[in-house]
Amino acid sequence: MSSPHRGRVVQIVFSKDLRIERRSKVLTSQIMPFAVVTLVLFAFALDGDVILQRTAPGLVWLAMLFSSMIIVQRSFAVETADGALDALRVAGADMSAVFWGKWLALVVQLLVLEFVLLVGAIVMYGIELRLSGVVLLVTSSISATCGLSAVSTIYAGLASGVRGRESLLPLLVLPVASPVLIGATRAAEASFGTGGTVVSEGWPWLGVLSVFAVVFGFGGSLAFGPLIDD
Amino acid sequence: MSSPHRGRVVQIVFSKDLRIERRSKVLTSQIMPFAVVTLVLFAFALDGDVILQRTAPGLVWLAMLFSSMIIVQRSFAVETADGALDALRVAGADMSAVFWGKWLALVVQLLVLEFVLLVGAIVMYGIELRLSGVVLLVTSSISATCGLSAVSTIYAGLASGVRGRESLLPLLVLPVASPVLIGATRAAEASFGTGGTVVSEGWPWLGVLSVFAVVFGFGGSLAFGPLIDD
Amino acid sequence: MGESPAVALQDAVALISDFPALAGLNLNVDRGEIVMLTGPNGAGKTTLLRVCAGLTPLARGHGLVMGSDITTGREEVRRRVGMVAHSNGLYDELTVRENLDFWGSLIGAGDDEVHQAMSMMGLDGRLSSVSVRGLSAGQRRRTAFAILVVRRAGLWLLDEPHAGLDSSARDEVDEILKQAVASGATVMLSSHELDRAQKLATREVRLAGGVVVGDGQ
Amino acid sequence: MGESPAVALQDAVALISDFPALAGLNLNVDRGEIVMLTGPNGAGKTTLLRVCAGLTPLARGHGLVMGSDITTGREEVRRRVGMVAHSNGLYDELTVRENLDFWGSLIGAGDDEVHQAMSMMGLDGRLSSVSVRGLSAGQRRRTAFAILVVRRAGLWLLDEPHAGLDSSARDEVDEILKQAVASGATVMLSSHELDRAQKLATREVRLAGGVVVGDGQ
Amino acid sequence: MTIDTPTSTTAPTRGTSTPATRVLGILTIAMTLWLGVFGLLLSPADRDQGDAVRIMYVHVPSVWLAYLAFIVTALASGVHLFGKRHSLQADRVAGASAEIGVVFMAVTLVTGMLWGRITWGVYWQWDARLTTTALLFISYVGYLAVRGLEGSREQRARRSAIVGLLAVLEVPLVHWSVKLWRSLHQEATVLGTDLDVSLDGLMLFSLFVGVVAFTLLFLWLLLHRSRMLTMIDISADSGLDTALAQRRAEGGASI
Ligand code: HEM
Ligand SMILES: Nc1ncnc2c1ncn2[C@@H]1O[C@H](COP(=O)(O)OP(=O)(O)OP(=O)(O)O)[C@@H](O)[C@H]1O
Ligand SMILES: Nc1ncnc2c1ncn2[C@@H]1O[C@H](COP(=O)(O)OP(=O)(O)OP(=O)(O)O)[C@@H](O)[C@H]1O
Ligand SMILES: [Mg+2]
Ligand SMILES: [Mg+2]
Repeated sequence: MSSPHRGRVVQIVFSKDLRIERRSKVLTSQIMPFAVVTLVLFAFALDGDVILQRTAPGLVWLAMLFSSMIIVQRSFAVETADGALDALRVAGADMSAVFWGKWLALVVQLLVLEFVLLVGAIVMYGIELRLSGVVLLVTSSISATCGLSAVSTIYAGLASGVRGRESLLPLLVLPVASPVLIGATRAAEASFGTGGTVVSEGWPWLGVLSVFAVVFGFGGSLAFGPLIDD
Repeated sequence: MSSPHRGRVVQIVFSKDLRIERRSKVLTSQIMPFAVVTLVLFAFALDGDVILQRTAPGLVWLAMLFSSMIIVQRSFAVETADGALDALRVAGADMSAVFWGKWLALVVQLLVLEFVLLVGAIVMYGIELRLSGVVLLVTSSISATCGLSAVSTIYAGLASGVRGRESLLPLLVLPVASPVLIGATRAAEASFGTGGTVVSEGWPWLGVLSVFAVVFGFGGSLAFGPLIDD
Repeated sequence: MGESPAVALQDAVALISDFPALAGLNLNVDRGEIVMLTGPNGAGKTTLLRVCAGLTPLARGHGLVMGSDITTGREEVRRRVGMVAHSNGLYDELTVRENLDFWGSLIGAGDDEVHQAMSMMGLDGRLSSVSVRGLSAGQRRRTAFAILVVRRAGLWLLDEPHAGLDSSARDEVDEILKQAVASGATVMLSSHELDRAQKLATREVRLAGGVVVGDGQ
Repeated sequence: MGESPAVALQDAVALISDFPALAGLNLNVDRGEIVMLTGPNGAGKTTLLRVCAGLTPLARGHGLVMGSDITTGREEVRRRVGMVAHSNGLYDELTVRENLDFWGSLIGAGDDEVHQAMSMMGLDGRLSSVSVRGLSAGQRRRTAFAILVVRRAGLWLLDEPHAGLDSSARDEVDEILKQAVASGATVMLSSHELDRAQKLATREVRLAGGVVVGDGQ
Repeated sequence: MTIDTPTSTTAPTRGTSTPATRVLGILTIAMTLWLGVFGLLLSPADRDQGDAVRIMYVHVPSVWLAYLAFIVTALASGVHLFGKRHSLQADRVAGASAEIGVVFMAVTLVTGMLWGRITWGVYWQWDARLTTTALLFISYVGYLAVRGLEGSREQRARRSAIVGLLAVLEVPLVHWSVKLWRSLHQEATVLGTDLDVSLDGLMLFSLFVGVVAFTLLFLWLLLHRSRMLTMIDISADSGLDTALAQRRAEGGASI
């Protein structure tokens, strides 16, 4: 029997990850309440003055960073729990396809979370959104998510390998991920008009985020095999 | 052979947990960098204006809440990984002693983290601390940490084991823990003199926090056995 | 004999997330027996052992273990039983020695007992300071057994005790069990290695579909 | 025969976090053999099997598996081997059927092959829709085997294949292995159940301390 | 596993209603109508709130009944946990009461938000009471989730009883949140509007009617729901019987 072509493998891994998520409901019943309650608590800690709107974008993206780490760690814990990762290696699965599959699953989950967080923030913090801002917000969020997912997936790939490594990784990854955060935050601020910013200020950031996403996306798909396969 | 008295069990469990932490270094090399980077990123997101000092206490305690969740989940993952929790039950270990042991280990780890975070915030956000505030800060932080740890440990106990439970942990902990978060934040604000608050305003919060800690501490040591042991 | 049986289960029903792993099982085990549980995969052996250890509650029926009710008197039951399950209950981050010290001190065992148990299972020397994560499958199993030996239980519950152990360790385990029984303990073990277990056991109980379907010497 | 040996290791040294689990091991396995690996716990059997699967790299020495170098030609090696390790490589959250479908489609196997493998291991019927977490130890093992069967490998690497399986499943597995060899495959299995494995194997290789200490029919 | 003393009325064949509950139901409906009359027609509009004040007749009783429901849950949980028999009936009462409480709490939130939109101009604002209320609501959603976990009935009962006893501690927190934060927090909380409803006699009476109506409603629901839960458990038992038969059958032709 011939092993299936790459696209198929991506799709197999992707749907497997999403199915597992549907079963274990980590996102919907663990991370989301977590994120939402964070918004609530934060709102309360700074009870409803202007600060809230200033900080909203930063908060949302901080929550995104945490969540992406948790989700991706879980998505690799599932692989290592019963030695499935070794099985994948022995099965000779195309690792860069596996990377894209897991990446895609992560992107989807993060986008769902993001939608909830943004809506939550807009409603709870009383942010009014300018139509002109929406486009920027959506595009920048998506490309930021792609970049973040790529970094996280690489990170988790590394961490899932030899023990002891993982202790290093947050140190390596977080500095790398923070540009995404800052970029996404700035873009969101621009689209919200936070602190009198205008939408046009946001577009350059979108560029940065896209470049970042592309670089780490393809970097990841190349690096992933070697990483997993020490 | 006679099973050892409760105090001894507490000490055994406590030192076991800390030793495992020393080996796996989850706190020092995974959570701390995270927490610190959070502070940095926020400093970026609201590039160093006065808002920063307003938000600092809230931020620190939000980070604490996240971290306590991660640490406690890990500390129970260690128990369930190879069925050690079942072994503890079969060994007839005094569960309330186990609770205190794990609680204590969590408190110690959180206090370390807290120290780092507070120092970090004070340095990075340029908060100047009044001597009179220090006492309040320290006492309130400690009692808040005790309360937070108690709540987290109780519900992590409930969440350990059977599938689906773990996804509940934040949902259960966060609402209950939020008074701690709020109280600690307010106390910290008072001791920092954030927004022109005076230290005296902080003391009542210390009261609230202490009551909370005591209630959940003893509630936990009673509830833990039945929770673990079903 | 006058004293209560080691295990007495009546119409025991145990659910694992709504599935009746035990479906109204009846079993009596006298003190001093070595009962081997056999039966196809999924018959309910593990569940039965967990029930006897008070780990899995009964949904219906009654059970006495070492004279105390497994529903109401869990604490007493636990004080009397020791178990080696499919999982070994070890802390990966700790060394073999540290694991034994932990469990030993929890039970209140002395240092010498711990050391004796370790040498029994061939864990002294190099291995004692290896972190459990580094151990081979069989070495993990040996460690679990060393802990069990320290436990000095009245009722020994063993889930496939021989699995993963090499022949010398198997003989050692059998020896330990014989000694334990000689000193008044009772043993229940599940096994798929019939001929080996048969040499050891005084009685064979066959499970299938969550009930006893065969019982003989 | 003219074709390259299934396995050819020279002075193989494999480290597990600095410990030489294999310490300069030499081994040649011809196609069509059923080699059983024996030896005390910690001898290096699992490590050897992992090396042959290209999972554990060689720190020193050379190795050919199914004609390709295990250091440089990992991809080719993996295309030819199938393995059942101590761990089963299953996803707890998925059902038996879903697990088989996943691995099946990853390998490019057809639906019928999957179904056939499941019925071989007695996993059709009720179990097929049970989530793997709910399975008993042996049922998990059966699932792992079903996946291996679908794999149709040229070299089968089995780490204690019989452990946890009930007698009927053991016979089934032996049957499957015999057929595989008949159709040109090679089998390496580690085992502590000597007499059972001996019935099956054409050759017994004894390891100790990370090297071969005995080799015979 | 035995359903302890299910009353004859809880036999699955019969409904969950008894003459008593029917009377109760009729009373409830009557009081609710009466509340409508007083709340919407007879009671005057508020000086500065206008007709919006009428929301109060639903808003306030629903909160108080939610409180009551959660307290009942806690008490029943205590009975189960510390009682000799570890009564499962008590557990079912706890569960039923919590479910009703969550509904009432939701009503409070919705009515409150509507009222807020009218009087404050915004649906939500971050003062002590609103925040704590939201958190209280979340906690009991969590409680219900714990009840939904897999495991035997005893497990379910024990777990949820503990959660129920811990969660009820938040009720006083909500109730005194205003005072707490007034006294503790430097900035005056925005809750002014929340309280300066000057209640004249008729308003007060309408509110009273509301409370009575909601109390009756609560009792009525509680009786039905807890009997409902009993019946569910009973039918689950009969389901188990068939499952047991199948399982034993495996013995014959087992895998
Ligand atoms: C989302 C918005 C709101 C929520 C969540 C909410 C929640 C509550 C709660 C929990 C109580 C019970 C207090 C206690 O006795 O423990 C309460 C009482 C009350 N609320 Fe609201 N409320 C909201 C909006 C409003 C608004 C907009 C008004 C009127 C302007 C209002 C007027 C009252 C009054 C008059 C009471 C009874 C007096 C008292 O006990 O304080 N509420 N509300
Ligand atoms: N969630 C579930 N859904 C369906 N069946 C389940 C579930 N959980 C457990 N089971 C069944 O309960 C039984 C558990 O049996 P148990 O683990 O005691 O078997 P065993 O005799 O130990 O088998 P083995 O010899 O393989 O260890 C298995 O048949 C398993 O399929
Ligand atoms: N970090 C480590 N430190 C010390 N020794 C280690 C470490 N990691 C692995 N080892 C040793 O390497 C060997 C691994 O051998 P392996 O797992 O191949 O044994 P095996 O023959 O499969 O044994 P078994 O029959 O018990 O499965 C063991 O002796 C183990 O003690
Ligand atoms: Mg079993
Ligand atoms: Mg091995």
